Amino acid sequence: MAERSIDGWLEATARRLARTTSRRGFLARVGSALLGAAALPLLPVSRASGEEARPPAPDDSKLAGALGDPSSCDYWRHCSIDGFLSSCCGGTHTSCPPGTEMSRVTWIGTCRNPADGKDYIISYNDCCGNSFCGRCLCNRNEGDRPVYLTGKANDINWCMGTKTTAYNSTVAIVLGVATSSS
Amino acid sequence: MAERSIDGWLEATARRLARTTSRRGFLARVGSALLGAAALPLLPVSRASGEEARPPAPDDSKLAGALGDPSSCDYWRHCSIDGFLSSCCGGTHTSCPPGTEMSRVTWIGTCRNPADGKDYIISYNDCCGNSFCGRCLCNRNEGDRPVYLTGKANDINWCMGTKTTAYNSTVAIVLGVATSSS
Amino acid sequence: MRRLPRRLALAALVLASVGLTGAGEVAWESRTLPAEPGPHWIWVGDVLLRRAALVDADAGAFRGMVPGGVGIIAPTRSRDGREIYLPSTYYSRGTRGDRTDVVSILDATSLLPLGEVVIPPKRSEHTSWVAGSALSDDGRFLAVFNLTPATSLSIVDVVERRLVGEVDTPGCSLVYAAGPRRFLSLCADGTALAVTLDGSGQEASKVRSERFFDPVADPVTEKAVRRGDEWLFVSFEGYVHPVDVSGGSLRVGDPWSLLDDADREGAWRVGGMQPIALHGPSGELYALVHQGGVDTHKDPGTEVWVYDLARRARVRRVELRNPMASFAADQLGLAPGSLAARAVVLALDLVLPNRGVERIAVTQDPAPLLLTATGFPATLGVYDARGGTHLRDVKEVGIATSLLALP
Amino acid sequence: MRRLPRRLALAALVLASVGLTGAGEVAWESRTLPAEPGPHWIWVGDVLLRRAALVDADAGAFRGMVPGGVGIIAPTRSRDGREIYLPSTYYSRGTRGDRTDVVSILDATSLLPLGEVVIPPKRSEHTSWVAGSALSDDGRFLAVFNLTPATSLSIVDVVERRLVGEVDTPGCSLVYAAGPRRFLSLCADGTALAVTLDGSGQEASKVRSERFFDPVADPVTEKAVRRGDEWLFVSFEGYVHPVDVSGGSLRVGDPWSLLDDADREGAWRVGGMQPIALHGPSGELYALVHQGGVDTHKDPGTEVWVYDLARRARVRRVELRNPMASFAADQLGLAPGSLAARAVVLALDLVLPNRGVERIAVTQDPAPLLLTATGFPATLGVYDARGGTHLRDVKEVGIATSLLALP
Repeated sequence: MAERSIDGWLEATARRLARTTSRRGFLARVGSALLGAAALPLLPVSRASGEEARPPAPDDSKLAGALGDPSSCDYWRHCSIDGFLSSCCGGTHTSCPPGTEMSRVTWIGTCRNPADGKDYIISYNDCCGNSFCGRCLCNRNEGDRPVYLTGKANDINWCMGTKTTAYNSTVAIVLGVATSSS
Repeated sequence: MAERSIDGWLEATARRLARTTSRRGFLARVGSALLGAAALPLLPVSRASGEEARPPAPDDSKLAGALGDPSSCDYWRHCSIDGFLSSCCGGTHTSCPPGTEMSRVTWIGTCRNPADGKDYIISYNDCCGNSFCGRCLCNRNEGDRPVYLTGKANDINWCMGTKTTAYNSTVAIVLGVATSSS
Repeated sequence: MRRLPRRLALAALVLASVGLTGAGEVAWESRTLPAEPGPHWIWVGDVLLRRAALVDADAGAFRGMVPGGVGIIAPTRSRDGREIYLPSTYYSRGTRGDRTDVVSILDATSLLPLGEVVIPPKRSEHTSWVAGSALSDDGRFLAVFNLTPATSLSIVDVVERRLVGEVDTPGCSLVYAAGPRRFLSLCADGTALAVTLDGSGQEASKVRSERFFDPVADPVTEKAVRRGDEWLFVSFEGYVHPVDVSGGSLRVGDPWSLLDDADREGAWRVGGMQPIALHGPSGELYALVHQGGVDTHKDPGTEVWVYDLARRARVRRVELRNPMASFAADQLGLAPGSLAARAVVLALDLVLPNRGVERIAVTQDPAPLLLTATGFPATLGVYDARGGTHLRDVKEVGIATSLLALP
Repeated sequence: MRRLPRRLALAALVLASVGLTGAGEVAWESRTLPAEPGPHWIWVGDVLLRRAALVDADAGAFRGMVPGGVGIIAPTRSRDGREIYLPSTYYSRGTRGDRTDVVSILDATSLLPLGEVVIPPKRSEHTSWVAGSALSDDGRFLAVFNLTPATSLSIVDVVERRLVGEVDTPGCSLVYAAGPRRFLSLCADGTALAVTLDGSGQEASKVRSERFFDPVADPVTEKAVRRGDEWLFVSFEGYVHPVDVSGGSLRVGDPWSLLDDADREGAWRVGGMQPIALHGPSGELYALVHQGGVDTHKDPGTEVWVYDLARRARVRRVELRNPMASFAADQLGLAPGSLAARAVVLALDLVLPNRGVERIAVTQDPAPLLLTATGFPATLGVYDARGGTHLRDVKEVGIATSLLALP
């Protein structure tokens, strides 16, 4: 229920921004950036104090084979990805390849880490401004929603607010532990 | 020998045009068009009077299988082609597909027709101004010469003097019988 | 130098005249298409070749192609059939530089450009490309869906060839034709929004439907089909939600299920990038299905199930062949029908799982074809839509197929 | 309305700050490359993806890529290693509209654009793309070969980042670096033309070599290699024609043959799109060969023959594997090493003729790799250049490979 109410808040924000920013190129871009920033923290991420403040990403070395391999489609963080894996394209699963720019606006997935059994909030940022990478195409759709549920739709070219919207590849960043399971 | 002397004349023309047209966009295009027109007739094509005046293209129906099939790479006219066959792309072997423009500037091959045993001068005109066709890629190199022997080089994108140089596909047009064999 | 142009002009005359006698059989004019597209023709978009190819599924041949830009393109035919509208996006330096979005207007028989209308550089790019743009039923206005992620529609007057404005659709996305000058969008709260334009293309009114689906529990996909005044939206769980757009308000019909208990028992599910197609004349709905769990709503399908919309009952099942086996043999350059080709196809059929196809389309004639496509590698299968028999595969259809669209 | 910007700005601050705490592990900055490229890195151009990918042949991994435009692209590294120059062609509407040719200047570590120089919109497009552009030995001037079919060179000052002029090369084509400020072209009459520039990039002098090959009987291909001051041009019939560019005039050396009588008896022939490569340190020449008749000068090769330039003698033969079998298994998504994959590879190896590869390259380190590429489908094979053993195939290298170029 908490998750849905926050979704509702996000959608309200999106709609408000949409109304106020359409037909204004620059403001629309600001709006995109805002939504991007907004999409990151305003989710059910654990924010307890102390060492919990920035929940560390779990240790992949505890995972055998593809589950712990960022260049594999079966990597645990890729449960809702749709695109070429940045780590096959000159980047890593948390950084974009040379010659690209990471989009601030993203879609969000929730993936369970098989090692600690916890659910993590994953931000799938697109890497933009270059040709298609063309390697390690990976499409998994856990929690993927249609285009009109924008923040959860992995079918969208999320290269927004970047210098160009040309799509190259995608990263998978741990934002934190999903409170629903912690 | 006749062929070589005429080639020499063509190359001289090309050089003259080159000298006079470089650095002048419009004239350069005229030059291309000229070379295109020039490339067609100024070859050892039989020009006897009477019914010989326009030597008809030989009858493909006399040829069995691929040799007589314009959509096959083995079609007899394709002995020096390098590109996508127009007849696989919405055109025919003598006309370009819809949405393209035929280049006047061409390269020239000499192919023997297996039915009448005669050598024919073939003009390979590129179809331009659209995306790659991507079908029936065919590269045969009888008589193909390097780029510096321009008129006989099939490696060159011959979309010149057209609205755009974007390459789509290629036709194979019979210009006439090669005198060397008639 | 001053004499140069004259010399060139003179030479041009001489050479050109000789040239023509020399080239008796050449057709300088490119081929043109008939005023009416063939009943079994289909547009096949390609993301990498940046074009849509017009494919004759009977002959397995191309009839022509239209080039596009970055992203995926969907040609839309004018109501009078004379023009093709093509929303597309270009960068001044390929994937960098300045972005320009346009609606290209092409002649439907020559496929050459007639003009273009520049639109705001923010048209949506989404993988299915379904419902990215729509032409009003009166043929006057083309609406292009924008996503920045702020949502709106760019409205183009295709008769006057100009941008007439932009309509905000806050909280609502995508665009479907829904009347003479009306467009439909799907909203995040489970409703639909209808925007009606006035004669000049300006927003005249907006109406919202009642909430007709649950966006959290079982959202409908954007891959809808229209029959007359009714749009049919299919949910992740296989429920059909009808929306009647004939009246001033939007009338929502009772949902019905494409899957019965046995189907759900067998984990059958509708899925793909273009999983739904309609044969209007017979009122038959085609659904691409596979066996899979939750979140497989975009997985390819191995069967196509056919429904009689009048009876809301399944009338046929079509099993699809593995498209990869013949594709591989073809791409490896093995002569079709040759021993080697047959050997490879056999070997591959044995070892390859049938991953199915992602997109289907059905032609609208009395003897319809069912067309099945995979994205990458790109394949196009042709089936008898009624008998379900596989007729042929269209070779070399492209590199990375985007949208299937009827011409 | 006037209060809107302030509200947004305020929100921006709040949200951004919260946002950063949320995204601890994200690296907003894209990866950058080391100042020195790895010894086993190679650029692999792609006509359809319109990019050149920087491939690490040891890891079989990509290190980055640079996007290009219409036609084929060849990245050239500045002499100080800090910049990459990329001649490319763009249309304002993809394949239509206005054409713009530029030399893009990219940062060699970030691969991001630093600037560009607009050049005359007539750069040559030829399939091999070999000798389409060249950087002068002093690193100051980039020459781009134009073909309309009138031939010329566009001269770009890469330090001042401006077009300094155009040099006509009547009857001569292509461009090779041949001195501090000198470029070489091949001429239709069997000679070579050397154009020397002055300090400002203007034409200072032109010298013509003596006729060193017969353009009708046995032309040399444009696929040449350079060792020091000597360019080695190989003819259709396999004769090496050396051209020394060190002096004021061009010194032509005696031709020698890559093929002995037995080889010719066996119809062995040099062929392909990039059939010649050089390992400078050892002075070894690599030639891609196949068995075929006249006019097969562009056919793919099944073996690579290695020559000691000092002795003008063949020292090794490397048999190449059939690149298609493993490619097919890979593309069909069969797990590498899996039973299915091995079965398919076996089956294909049985039925598929080895059509060979079209391009080769050799790295310049003491433990060089031999890289072998097919165009379409695109494959990249990696061999130990000395031992000749096949080390690996780089998967998913692209769609349609154009040029192989050392970084």
